[in-house]
Amino acid sequence: MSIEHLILRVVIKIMFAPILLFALYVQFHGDYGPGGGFQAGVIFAVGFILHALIMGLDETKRVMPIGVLKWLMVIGFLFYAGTGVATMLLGGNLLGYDAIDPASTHHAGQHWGILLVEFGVGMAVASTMMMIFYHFAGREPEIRDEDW
Amino acid sequence: MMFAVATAAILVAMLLALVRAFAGPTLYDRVLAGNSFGTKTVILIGLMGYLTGRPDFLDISVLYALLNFASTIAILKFFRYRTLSISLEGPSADAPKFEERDVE
Amino acid sequence: MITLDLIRDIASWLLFILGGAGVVVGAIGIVRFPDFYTRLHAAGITDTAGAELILLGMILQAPSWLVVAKLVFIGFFLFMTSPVSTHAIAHAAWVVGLRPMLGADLKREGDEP
Amino acid sequence: MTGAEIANAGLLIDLSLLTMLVLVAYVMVRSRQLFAIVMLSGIYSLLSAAFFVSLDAVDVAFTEAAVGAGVSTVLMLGAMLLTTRREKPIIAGRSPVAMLVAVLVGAALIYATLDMPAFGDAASPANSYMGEVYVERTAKEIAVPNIVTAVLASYRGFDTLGETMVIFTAGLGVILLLGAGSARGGREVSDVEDEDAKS
Amino acid sequence: MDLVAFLAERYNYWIFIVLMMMGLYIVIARGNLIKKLIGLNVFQTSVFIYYISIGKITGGTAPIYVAGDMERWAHGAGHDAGHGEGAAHGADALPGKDPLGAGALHADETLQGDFELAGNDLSTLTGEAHGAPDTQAVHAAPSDGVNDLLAAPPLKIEDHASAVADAAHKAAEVVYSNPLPHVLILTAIVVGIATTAVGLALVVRIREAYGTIEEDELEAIDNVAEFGETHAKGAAA
Amino acid sequence: MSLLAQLPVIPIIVPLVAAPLAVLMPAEKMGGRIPYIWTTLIAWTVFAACVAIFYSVATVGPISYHLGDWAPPIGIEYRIDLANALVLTLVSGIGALVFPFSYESIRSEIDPRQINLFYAALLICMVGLLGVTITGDAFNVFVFLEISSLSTYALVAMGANKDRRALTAAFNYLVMGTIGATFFVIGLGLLYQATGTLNMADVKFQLAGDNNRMVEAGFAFIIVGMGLKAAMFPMHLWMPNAYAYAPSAVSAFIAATSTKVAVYVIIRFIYTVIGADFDFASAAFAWLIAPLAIAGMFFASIVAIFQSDVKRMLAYSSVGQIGYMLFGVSFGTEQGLAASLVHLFNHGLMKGALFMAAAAVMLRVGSHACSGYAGLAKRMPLTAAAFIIAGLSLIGVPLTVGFISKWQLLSAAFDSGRPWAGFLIVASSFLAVIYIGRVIELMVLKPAPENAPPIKEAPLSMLIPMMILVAANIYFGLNTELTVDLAERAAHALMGAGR
Amino acid sequence: MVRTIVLAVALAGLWLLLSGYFDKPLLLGFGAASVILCVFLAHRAGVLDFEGVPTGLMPGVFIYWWWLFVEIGKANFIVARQAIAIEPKLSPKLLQVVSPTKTNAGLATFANSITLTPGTVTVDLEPGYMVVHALTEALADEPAIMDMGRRVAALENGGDA
Repeated sequence: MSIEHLILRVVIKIMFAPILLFALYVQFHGDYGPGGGFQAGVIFAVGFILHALIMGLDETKRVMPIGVLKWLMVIGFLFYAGTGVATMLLGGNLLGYDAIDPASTHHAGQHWGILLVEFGVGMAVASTMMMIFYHFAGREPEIRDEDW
Repeated sequence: MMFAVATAAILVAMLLALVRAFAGPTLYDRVLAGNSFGTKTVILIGLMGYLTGRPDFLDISVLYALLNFASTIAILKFFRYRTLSISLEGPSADAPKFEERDVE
Repeated sequence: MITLDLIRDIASWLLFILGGAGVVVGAIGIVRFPDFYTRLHAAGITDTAGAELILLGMILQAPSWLVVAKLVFIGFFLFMTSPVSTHAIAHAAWVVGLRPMLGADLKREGDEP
Repeated sequence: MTGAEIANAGLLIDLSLLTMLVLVAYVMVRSRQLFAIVMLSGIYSLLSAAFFVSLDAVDVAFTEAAVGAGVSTVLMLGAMLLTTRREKPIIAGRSPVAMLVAVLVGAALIYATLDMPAFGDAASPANSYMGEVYVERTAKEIAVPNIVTAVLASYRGFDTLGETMVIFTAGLGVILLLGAGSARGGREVSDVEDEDAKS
Repeated sequence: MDLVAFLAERYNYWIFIVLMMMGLYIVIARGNLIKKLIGLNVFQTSVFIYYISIGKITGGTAPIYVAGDMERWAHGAGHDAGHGEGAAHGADALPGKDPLGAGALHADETLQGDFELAGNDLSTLTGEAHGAPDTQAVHAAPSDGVNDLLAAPPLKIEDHASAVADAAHKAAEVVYSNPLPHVLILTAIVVGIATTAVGLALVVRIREAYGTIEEDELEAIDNVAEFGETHAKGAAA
Repeated sequence: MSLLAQLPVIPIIVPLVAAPLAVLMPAEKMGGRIPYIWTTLIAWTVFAACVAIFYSVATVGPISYHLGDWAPPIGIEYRIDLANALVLTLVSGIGALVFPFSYESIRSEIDPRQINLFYAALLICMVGLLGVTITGDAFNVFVFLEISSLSTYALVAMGANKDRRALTAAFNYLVMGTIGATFFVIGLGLLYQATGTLNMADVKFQLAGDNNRMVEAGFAFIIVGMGLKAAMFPMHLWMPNAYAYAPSAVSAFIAATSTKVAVYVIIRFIYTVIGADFDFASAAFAWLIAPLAIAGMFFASIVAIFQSDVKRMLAYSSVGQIGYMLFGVSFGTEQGLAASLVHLFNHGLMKGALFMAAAAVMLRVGSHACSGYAGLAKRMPLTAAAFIIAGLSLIGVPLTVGFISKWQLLSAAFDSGRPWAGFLIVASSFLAVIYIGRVIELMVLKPAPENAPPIKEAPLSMLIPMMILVAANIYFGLNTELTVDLAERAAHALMGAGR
Repeated sequence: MVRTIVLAVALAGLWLLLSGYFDKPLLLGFGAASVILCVFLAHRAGVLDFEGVPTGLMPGVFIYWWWLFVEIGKANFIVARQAIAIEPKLSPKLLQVVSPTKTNAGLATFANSITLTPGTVTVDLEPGYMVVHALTEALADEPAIMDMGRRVAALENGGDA
């Protein structure tokens, strides 16, 4: 282990879990304050990007393999679309969340609907952003020195 | 009123940092100025929350602090290794040596 | 109660003025100092004294504990990350071969690439 | 603190942020160091996000910061690592055309501003019609505190579905362009599916 | 309205225009593909600024209900009266003020508009959509289906000069900025980053295939290759 | 809830769900057939749903579907009248043909590892275009427009396996397309600021004939932005390269659909959102749209004559044909509008067939250069026949759809008191005779190059969709009931909503 | 295992601090799930080691921080005076400092403390020593820096013992 980047490594290791937790906090408090699925997804991805910057892309790919990301991308989107389809099957229109819990007077259906779709957005965005980063960072450069 | 004073101070400081970011002369000066600018923005957002009477939105500040950090690290790797994918754990010898003084 | 509020206000005023002064002075330093490494120090003032003092001032004025918690979190985060960022930049410059001006006459010693 | 003072402070913040935005944009136009421009675009995003906060758009500021200062900076750096870091001198002869187009567009917009309702006008059509309807109805029909989330995920949830699809498409496009199977200078692109990474 | 006020009311828009022009200029004038993309970013961001400027209400606050205010909205405006009562509420909170200047553009017509929609509350709306003969409900009449669905709620008369921020704590006087532009811009930001990502990926590929990302050089290379021969990948790299 | 009530969203939600699933399918197993069959089935489902919608709209009346159960100005509305139903059917129909058509061609042009992603992207492109067409909400147009645009950028760039110029073409398309989309957003912002709503019909209702500078500028921005996407004449620079270097199947799909959808949006905004009875709208017709349309008709056709690449030639011809459509719109009469809609539909049919034939030639001959078409009538008789028929249709020979649309345009021109316009239309058709005639001459009269290897006729999977499209070219040329009558009704509804 | 629990508890505390909703079971449930997910990912990412969760340093770190604040305050004053002096008297100096710390986390804390104190910046870490850039002669006070190092080292001892 090189000592050259010790400071970076230590601090990012310490910050890694709190960053992810902050992302999830943003995800689940989108109803109450600023934030929501998209922002949470980006923060989540930034956590992993930091990890990749310090521990190396290969290590990050071990933690979060590309194959898993692909599935997460799809599942995240389908979470959203699936909620819409589910409301259709339950008798509402597409994305008519009231159909989830029609009897509720406290808008439980709306709450659940929003929660579900935001979760889908978060999952899709996080995995897509990581995917994009992987592809940019993982491509070998072939650069002439005079361009640099 | 006190928030306004602090805000004004931050704004002045932001402008000064911007001057350094424009002037360079080396890239590292720009990065430094940019980083410093980011820190000031974090504080500014917090203060603006107070100014508008809704200080509950500090999440944005947290996010700024986080991203400022992340992009600075990315920039470091950008310059030091010319790649974003390499691990910083291994021996540093495999890093491409390049000697460059980027003075405009 | 009024006295408590008054003390609180005075304290925040003090913190804001000190912090604001720190931020501005740091920025002035960033503009004025002669080379990259010296500017790093000036930026340090903003990051530590300026930012943290203003955050402290805000904590004193916070309307709820939640705000306090978040401000503390921000302060902690800056406290953790700002030296790392500074170090990262300095280190990048150092490795690339940017040598500092040294001594009272501000000469660059290792001026060759 | 009186209302007038707040308004003045707000105006001060607005004006200084906008001034800085213009300055940054101007330097971006002039500068030829790609790296400096990427960094400035990060600063530009930060500034515009701060401006959004001062215009009460906290959610937008949140997103703009995350996207502009975070992800797109990292992506730009990644792309620059794979391409180049300097910009060649300006092509002669294009600037007048560009200037003309920009001025035409600007003129059309300035023409439009003459009839615009004043900035911050609560009675303007934009603010008094649908915007207010959402504020009123969210409390009754959705009952979440963040009106933006309510509109985003429920009233205009379908737009957000599209938005998610946009992001998905972008990921798909990047995989198509840079991923396994994409052509590339001399070498084959290594098949970085999971097998590779797990080893 | 004197000139200073006129300027003060529009400076935001004009600065947005200046920024937008700079972005557009970068996109068109600069040959470096990455710089073009950055120019696009600036261009789009300035449009975001414009949208957000539209939605700002002087003295307003972020469109997130302050504590306790949501209940006020939920109960204050009754189920039957719908917007009518909401408007009355707005009017008697701050009586005697006229809607200002240019903003009153549509005041007459909207006030005279018919209030069918405004009178609907959620139950009638969903009831309409869920109603038994569904196809009939879904198929609106060919010609006049538009107007009766779309009616304007009345303008709320609000004095924005006196709505100050410390009122944020007194729920009765809170004014929220317009949430709709925020929502639109959230979507637009996402579209922007998506475009940037795809664009950068393209730039990377172009660099690999051509060895340059300067537009004039690319054009020169393409012009050489124009006649007949199709290029194998990466010939210039 | 019955399926029928949910019909309007079926064409959108089904492919939206199906496209991500296609990403997960194995690319290389069974020669990439799994994603191919899956997306083809989906495309057919969508087409069936669109036909059902079309039928329902034509017999019952406009459909309004409230997404999320929110009534229109509050929520997003799908509002389908005859005009969108027509375009919907066109887009989904072309999709239903291009998907089965594409297999062989794509397999020869795309890396086998990317087949699943490719089909997903193509499906997403289609859903984007459908979403733009079907919606009644102005901002929703932008979102779906960007979905289709983003996937198109990637799809066009896929042509880089054959020719690296696809990359620069895609990049130019991306820059221009994004500028266009942003202009569109600015225009929407101006309209929103003037009216406070985003629902198209509501915008018009709120405007109520009220005119101010915001609306004028917003109108201009929307026209220019969409003009960029539609490759309206001076803003067409991205288009020839994008069409020429994209994978053949992609060219066939987007050439037949994407610019048409953009033209449709222009029409929709002129009539449903702004209302054509504003002074500035008629001024724009007279001084902006009509001159540009005429310039496009002539300029692009002349440039097309000098192209050595058939796909580029066809692309330039598309620019000219967009000119016809906008010219028809610029008459400002019901008949002109109907003619435009008819031409929009018909041009989709003929360009689809032409690009499909070009794709077949590409598969067998391996080039789009004109020289590769020499003697094709002997070497690939069926493909050549398809090309010739579709080409004649493009010229406007009787018994083909091209004739119908030209005839409609002509009569609209004369009826609106613009005989000179009729003359211009005929004159520019002669240009089409030249460029198409050139290729036909090559195919029929010239012998094949002597060293040319023997080639087979295109495979059945390509021939059948091509032939269906060619048959449609003739059928709709004979039976005008479906297109002309309905387009007239659609135009009447659009114009009627303007008064 | 100890580290896992420490991290989980810390994260749970962080969630409660950020959230501020103690009465909504749904949010608390999400919080619990989030904490579990984060700990799992942290475990998977390999950050649950002596560097990532420096349990050894934790007990005394707050006292140390307090001391550090005071030092930072003093140093700030010196640098600020130079920044606004009409004629700044700068005499930058590089010095090599041998760290008395034993663990990596301790070394990082020490290096960070040096950087945090305005006037001195850790420029490079090499095996055995580190390079520090100081703004003036007065700030390049090696005994003072070493004093700081000893304090950090004391933290390590206090924790590990």
